[in-house]
Amino acid sequence: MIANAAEIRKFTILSWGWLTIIFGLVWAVSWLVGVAIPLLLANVQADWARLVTEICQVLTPLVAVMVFIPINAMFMVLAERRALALFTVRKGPNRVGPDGFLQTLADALKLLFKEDITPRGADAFMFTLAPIIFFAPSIFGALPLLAAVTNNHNLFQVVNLPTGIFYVLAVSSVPVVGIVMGGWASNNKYSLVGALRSAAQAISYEIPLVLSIITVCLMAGTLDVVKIAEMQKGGLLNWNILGGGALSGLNKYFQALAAGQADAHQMLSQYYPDWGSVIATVVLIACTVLLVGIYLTGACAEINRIPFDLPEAESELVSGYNTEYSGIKFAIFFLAEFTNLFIVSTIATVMFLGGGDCPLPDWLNPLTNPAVTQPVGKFFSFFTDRIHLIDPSTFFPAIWVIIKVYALVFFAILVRGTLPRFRIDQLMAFGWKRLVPLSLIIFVLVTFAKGAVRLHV
Amino acid sequence: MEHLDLLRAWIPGRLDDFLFYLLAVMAIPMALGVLFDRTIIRSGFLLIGVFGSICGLFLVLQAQFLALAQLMIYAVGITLVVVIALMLTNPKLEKEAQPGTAHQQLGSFLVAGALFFTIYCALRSESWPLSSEAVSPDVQTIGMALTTTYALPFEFASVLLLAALVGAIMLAKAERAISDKEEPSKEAGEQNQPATLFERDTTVSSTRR
Amino acid sequence: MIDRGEKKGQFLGAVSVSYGLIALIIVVLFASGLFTQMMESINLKGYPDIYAFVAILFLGTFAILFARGEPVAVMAIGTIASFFVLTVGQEPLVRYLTLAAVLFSIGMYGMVVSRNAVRVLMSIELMLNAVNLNLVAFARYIDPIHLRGQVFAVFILTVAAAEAAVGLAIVLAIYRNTATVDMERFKLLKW
Amino acid sequence: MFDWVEQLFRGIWQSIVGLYEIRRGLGTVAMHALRPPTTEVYPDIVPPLPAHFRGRLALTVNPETGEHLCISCRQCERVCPDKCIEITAHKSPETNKLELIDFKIDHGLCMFCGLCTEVCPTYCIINTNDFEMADYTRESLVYDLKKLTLTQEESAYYFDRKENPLPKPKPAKAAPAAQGAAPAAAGKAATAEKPAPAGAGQTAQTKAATEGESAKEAETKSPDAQVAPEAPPKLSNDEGKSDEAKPENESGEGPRQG
Repeated sequence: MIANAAEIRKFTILSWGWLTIIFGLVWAVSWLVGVAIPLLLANVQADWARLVTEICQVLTPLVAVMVFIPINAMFMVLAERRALALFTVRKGPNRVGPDGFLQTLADALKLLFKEDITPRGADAFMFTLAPIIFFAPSIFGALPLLAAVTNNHNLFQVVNLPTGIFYVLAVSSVPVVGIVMGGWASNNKYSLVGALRSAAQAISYEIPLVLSIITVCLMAGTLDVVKIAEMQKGGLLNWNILGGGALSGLNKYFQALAAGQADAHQMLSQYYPDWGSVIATVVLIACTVLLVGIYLTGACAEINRIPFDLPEAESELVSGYNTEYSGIKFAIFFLAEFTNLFIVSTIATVMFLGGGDCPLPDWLNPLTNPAVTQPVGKFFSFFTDRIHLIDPSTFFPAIWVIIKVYALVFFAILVRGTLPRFRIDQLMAFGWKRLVPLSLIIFVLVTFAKGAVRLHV
Repeated sequence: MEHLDLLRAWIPGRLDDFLFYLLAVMAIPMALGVLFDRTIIRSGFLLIGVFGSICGLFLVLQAQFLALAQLMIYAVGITLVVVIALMLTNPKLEKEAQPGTAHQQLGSFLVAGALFFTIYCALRSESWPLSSEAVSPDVQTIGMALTTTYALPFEFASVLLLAALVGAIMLAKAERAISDKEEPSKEAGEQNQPATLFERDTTVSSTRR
Repeated sequence: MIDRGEKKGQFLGAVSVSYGLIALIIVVLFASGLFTQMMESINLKGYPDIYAFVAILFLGTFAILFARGEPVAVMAIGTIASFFVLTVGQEPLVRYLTLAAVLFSIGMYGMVVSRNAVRVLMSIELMLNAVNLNLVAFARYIDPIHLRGQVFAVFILTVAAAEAAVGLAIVLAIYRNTATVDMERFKLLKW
Repeated sequence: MFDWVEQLFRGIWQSIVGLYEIRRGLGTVAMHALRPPTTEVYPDIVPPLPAHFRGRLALTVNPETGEHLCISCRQCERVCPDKCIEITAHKSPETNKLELIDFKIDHGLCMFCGLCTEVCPTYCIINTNDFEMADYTRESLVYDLKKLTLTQEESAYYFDRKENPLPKPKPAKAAPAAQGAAPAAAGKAATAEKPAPAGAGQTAQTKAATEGESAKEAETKSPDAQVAPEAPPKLSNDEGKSDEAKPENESGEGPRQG
């Protein structure tokens, strides 16, 4: 039936192979820095040992992110090329390594050894600084998300900020400075036009993006990403994408029904006392679904992805703001673009898709059933208790996060394969005339509807 | 966060001192560069640097929310400034855009120095009622203050912002209508703000070199 | 327009005359005992760093006047040096306030001196930020419970944003009419 | 008066339609992932070329007797729009017939229009299916008689494939004249009689270098893989380039002999 089973199988194997390598490596490195060294130094009664331990614990999230970003970007480039090949009925890179497994590694090596050119007439200092400014926010922006997606694991508690999502948004608005700087310093008209386009676009689409996130924060009542992710626990009905927790009463009701409680109906009427609350629930669901759309659109524009990749439109501007870049500087630009895509997907996962939550509610989920978890826990007790290699409370959420995030990335690739590029005036008109009013209306609606129904009961 | 106690104990004030001086030594030359760099665009980027280091100082002062707001507003806002500076840049102007005459320079320098001297004398001779309480890292304090005690100023600020927004659009758009009247054949149809920006930009960047 | 050479002569003359006048006034003040009274009234005796600062300020001025090649570098070094002299060993609050004062003075100098309108706007932003820094420092060291300083800093942020938007719009409008952003040409009441 | 209401609802309806269309497009593209790729993995699997593919020019020999088919009529030289063909021939005093000395084609100049193959009365000059002619210098793109002439098997293959009528063997009196014209080739009578081993011997060195790749291909691959007949001339070209000075005089006259 599926005529392309072989290619799809290859793609799946490639993806899971890379993902295993990436997250195995990140897991190993953060375990080494955050657990193994402190365990080794646990018996040393000296001040320096304690100091080293604490420094290690502070540095763990940073090291994890630093290891994660380049490998992940390599995988995402490869996955994007292979997936686009699938959508356009091609084969994609299949030469280096088995089925092109190491293609991006070869590309990265090539870029590293390429000559690093600074064009004549360019502002050399800013030309060098621009990729760094473009790239650095993606490292810092990823840090609070790390605490959210690992369920506030001990290793990553350091980066759990009270202003979590605000921090991420603020930091992720910085790269546009890097783009403008690079575009101006290149001494090239195409770069300059690309940079100006990027500035206009980023400023315009930042408003609906932030408004959609703020609406979610309004519903959750906090800016802390870990808290927002924790609130959505307990299955699909609790996720922010479905009413921002307005359906959690229904979830409780189903649970009570399954448990055979007699007062289930009474419970339901307690959560939804009148028609107003039901209407508010429906309004909230519609609003949040639209919010996800707004967020994804704004994020697409913010990270300059197709269909909003006007800053680097090949057909008009040669390659936009990175026309003059080569070698490692170009590699950094490239790296940051894909990392930004990943971060944006992670934000969407944490804010809307429940973070590391299984779509099944707990009472249906076999993985949280003690009959399953206890034997598994005993089996892994050496790894969990003695050397803290595996934390079962983090393991399954991490897998759910990975699945959700890469599903969003895959969706972005599908969008890239489908939609044509906007024109600049269409882009601006769409941003200012459609998205901003829509997100403002949703904000107001949510403000009113929130009062009529209990969220996250 | 408990396991950071030792680090905190080991670097009681040193980290703050070090960060303060680092950021101050970054901020001051960049602020001077904003004034004296001949390329207006570069001074715009330097201004972003100044704001970045002030944002860092806010973080040292444990004003997380403000630091992030500063970053968010200024990173975007000053980029706008830079972009507009780009569009207005004119090589001829670049050369004559030196600081004013020597009289002005000397006078302003003395005035600025005297101002600084006055402020410094004032703040040194004052005995500050320092408080030893810890700053609450939560955003809720500011939020509560803004929505209860300072609700009226907050509303005024929002009205001001709205007025500024409308005024800025009107100011930028008025010229547009006139030029439409003057040369209606040039750009018929609904070209909006960015189209003008880019039209400007191409002319400017062609004369830039 | 003033002739450059003539202007330079005027300038040097003005400098020497003003410095002479300042020196004369200081001598007279010392002689009449007023200066010591003034010093006591603003309680400067215990602060030797201020004398060092004054020395650096004047040295910097002369360095700028006579080493006119790189006034910015001299100025930066002088400012940083005096900043260090003034803040080392002080209370943290005083340090922050001093930094804010430095930035404010720089911003004011730039606002007065700059001829490019965009640069004037930048200087104003700089001054506003210096004020913000003051307020946040106060919030941190004097009022950490209510954080009123931070609240006011939020207001200043909004004012700064509005100022930037309107100011840039005005500059843009002027540029469209006159094709220049030189402040010297903005003296006209109509064009 | 209520235009704006109508516009609002029309806008909303248009947005819904647009979203539906976008979803449909996404679905279409996603369904394409289920189709097998149309990519041709070229160096691994050579695509089947049509019989009249106009690749590199070559000269055939009689597939049965191995004698060269060119009669030096110069029609190809005349018709060539690029003037890339250069024929050197002289009139043999004995037989009073034109005799081919050298045949040069500059493939850097050739535009592969195929006019020369159409005018050739003996189907001697043909377009082969070989298109992998990339080289490092312009000079090496000028092919001489030795590089151009195909072996008997290749000639047979192309005669068969292009459905050209097989040539009749020339009259017997031409043979001694040819032999007389090439006295140096006296010891190569064996090669004249049995060109197949000669071709094999010619490529023996390169075969050793490439581990008998072409031989294997020649044996194993069916006619749809055209690499087999093309590989020998290509390899022999390489060989001729590498030690051009030495074997030029000896084996260069091999084809002329036939």
